[in-house]
Amino acid sequence: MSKITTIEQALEFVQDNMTVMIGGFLGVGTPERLVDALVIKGTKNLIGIANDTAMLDKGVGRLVVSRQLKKAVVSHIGTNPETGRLMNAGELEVELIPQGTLAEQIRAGGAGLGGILTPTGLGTIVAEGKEVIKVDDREFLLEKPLKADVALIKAHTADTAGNLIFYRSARNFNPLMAMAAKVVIVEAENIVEKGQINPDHVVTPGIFVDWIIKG
Amino acid sequence: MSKITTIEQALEFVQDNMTVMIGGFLGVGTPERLVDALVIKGTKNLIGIANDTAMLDKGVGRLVVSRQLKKAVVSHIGTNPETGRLMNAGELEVELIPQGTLAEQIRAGGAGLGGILTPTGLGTIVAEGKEVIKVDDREFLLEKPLKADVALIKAHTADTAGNLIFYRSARNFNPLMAMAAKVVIVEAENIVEKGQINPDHVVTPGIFVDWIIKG
Amino acid sequence: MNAKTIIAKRVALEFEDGYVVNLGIGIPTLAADFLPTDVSVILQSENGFLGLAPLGGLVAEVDLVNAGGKSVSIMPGGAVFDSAMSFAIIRGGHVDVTVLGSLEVDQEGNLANWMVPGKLVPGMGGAMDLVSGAKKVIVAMEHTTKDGNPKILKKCTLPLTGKGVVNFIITNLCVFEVTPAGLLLIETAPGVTVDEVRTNTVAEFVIAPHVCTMPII
Amino acid sequence: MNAKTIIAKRVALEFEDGYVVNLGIGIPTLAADFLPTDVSVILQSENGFLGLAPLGGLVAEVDLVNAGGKSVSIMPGGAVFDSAMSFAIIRGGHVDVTVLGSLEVDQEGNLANWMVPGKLVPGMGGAMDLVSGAKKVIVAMEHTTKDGNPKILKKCTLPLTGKGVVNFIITNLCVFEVTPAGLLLIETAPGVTVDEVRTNTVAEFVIAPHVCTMPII
Repeated sequence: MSKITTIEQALEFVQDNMTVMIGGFLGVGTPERLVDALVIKGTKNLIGIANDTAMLDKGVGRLVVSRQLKKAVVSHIGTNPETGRLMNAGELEVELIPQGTLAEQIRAGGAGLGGILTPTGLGTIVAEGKEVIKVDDREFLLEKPLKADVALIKAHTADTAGNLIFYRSARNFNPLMAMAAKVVIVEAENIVEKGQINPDHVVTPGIFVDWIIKG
Repeated sequence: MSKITTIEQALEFVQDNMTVMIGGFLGVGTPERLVDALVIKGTKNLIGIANDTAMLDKGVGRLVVSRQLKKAVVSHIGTNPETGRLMNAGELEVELIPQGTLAEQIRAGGAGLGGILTPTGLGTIVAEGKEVIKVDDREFLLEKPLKADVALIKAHTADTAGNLIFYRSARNFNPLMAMAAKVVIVEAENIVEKGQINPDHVVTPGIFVDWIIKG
Repeated sequence: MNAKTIIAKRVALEFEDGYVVNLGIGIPTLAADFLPTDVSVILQSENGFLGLAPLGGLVAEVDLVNAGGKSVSIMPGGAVFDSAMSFAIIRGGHVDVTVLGSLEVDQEGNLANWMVPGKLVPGMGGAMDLVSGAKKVIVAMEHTTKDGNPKILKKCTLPLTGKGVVNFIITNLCVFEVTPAGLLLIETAPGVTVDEVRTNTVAEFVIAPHVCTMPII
Repeated sequence: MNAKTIIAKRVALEFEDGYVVNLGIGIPTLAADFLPTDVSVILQSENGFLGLAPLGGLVAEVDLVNAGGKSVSIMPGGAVFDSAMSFAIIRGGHVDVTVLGSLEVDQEGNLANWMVPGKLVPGMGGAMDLVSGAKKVIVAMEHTTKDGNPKILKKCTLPLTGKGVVNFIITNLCVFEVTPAGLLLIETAPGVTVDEVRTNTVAEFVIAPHVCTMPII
């Protein structure tokens, strides 16, 4: 069965109230065509997990502006004034997580780990309400794994088996999110035949990828 | 300062009683020239961390035969009868660890995490004496991070900045160990100029690598 | 048909098209040779790649071995990764089926295949992660030891590889499903009677209402 | 020399040849322009690469931005990775120095730079990981706010980015080392007196026996 599909078919898997991971760092590495289509589709009450809420007109920021998120789980919202405005108005819940913790929580979700033990955030409000675990007399915060119903991923090249490679800093959270969601939808700039990518160059193995659309 | 050196210079960093990580899986991906030289050097009482003790005449197995290890931290010893014999004779301590746990413990050592939470080994003797952590009503074993004084790494190609790429299943534990040791010594089949490896293809960034010898 | 072939052929029927499968050394590996023509699976090798080619397929490559150390080759569309990623795939539930041999298995789904105290201690390798992480765990083994002693027990006597992890036991005599209520005999091998299974099994088991003959040719 | 240049030039002296360095947005980033000619550092960008080229160097590339979202380029010998690896590098102690701006810093080495409750909540981004993981943490900022209010306090009033994590505070007026006993004034900027530092600093500090002028030109 081919993994290559249309954007409409792929977005059938994104429904109201779902948790959606979206790759990208300030919009770089975000699958913009998938975001375009998701805005048009108008799916509501999503929990969005992403590094940041990018800009008003770019990346994850557009789902903030379109009011499709009920909650944003991110490390940074400073580049999108609408996120802060909606948060202060009580119209958007924002959970801020240190970037390295967020990355590792998503990896843990995909890797079947029970959580992560990190020194990051100890002694700050990030630690409030969280369990502190002592290992050899050093303290670490227990942060839980993150998973999603759907991940929207941007790749530079996909082969028909779903193997992915990324370009420069557009890699960021994409390979991690591809491991942590039930359904993984990839927007690939280039699609090549199976066997065209050197197995040593593959960053995300094809088994993680469910659907591919041409970006 | 150049990272390229001689095997003798590099092995100055391996001293008696140190903990040494050695890449490879049944010898594939083990830096054999470094092991050769380490056998000749005769450094003693080492704690070896590796996937397995390979074969009598191959990979980590040779350090077992030469009696240079006081302890082996590995997932498998079945292919090297000498390991079992020395263990039963009380001449070699062997700590057996599930392969996925071992890999993740080494990664945690390099990544500054306090340990890992894994379901692997629950209800088995692997869990004996270890802390069990409950996360959302599921139980996980807390396994501590692993670090080493020195890592001996095999790469397919290194550039002069220390960036590494690996070939096929010779990758295995090598990139993980390169992150978790104070001194990282790489045996590279090929050495190229800085800039000759596409930054997107680098598996182990050069900052982890201290010394390179030609393999 | 010899015992190994019976087991391997029956195991192969557990695979659906597109499944990600990890096969242990020995009989489990043979299963890949008996896939139905309309089924293709992706073999994971825990030493660090996906797309392991069935034995006897492509030409073996330098620096490419399976988890048993045997030279193998990689299929088009394969992918190579480090050991942490390999076990992220396994532990994270991204392997659909793992098939392992065993020294002992019991009616609670416990499995022991990594050591015989004082005698043989090969180590667990990747087995503990595989049984805790794969979506479906199949034990594939001859029903009894070479000496005819039962291996399917009320309770394992050897140190466990995993507790309550086995879903199916496939032997040269029969197929057991491991249910919350215990073992359920769902199939017998061609020419094998339920009594024969009973004689060679220490574990208690229930006979399924529609126990049938293994659909292998 | 303006305030920013003083700070950037002084920060640059903290770098040794071969250091792995992560520079925050703003003044910290400027430090890369003032490296001594015999010192070259490797810049880490927490969005996923090593070998960030100093601004104004090579031509900016498609899909390559720094952690501030600005188009940049990568040096020969650079390496790209995902965000988990990026923070494995940071958290794992593989970054020698991180330089960050701050809203407040105090005499216990606490640092607050990610939110002003009810006003401005940009989020911590990678800052909390950087201050907890880098071998040396330098706060580089103007000594007071635009309104002349002190930023170096007895105790931070804003939510912390890290507790007891700062090693050096470098401002346009002076350099403080954070010691277990508190702040130690080790240098003043050219033309700045100790009294001037005292007037603009709320935190208690000890004056080093050999306090000297910043060795910048």
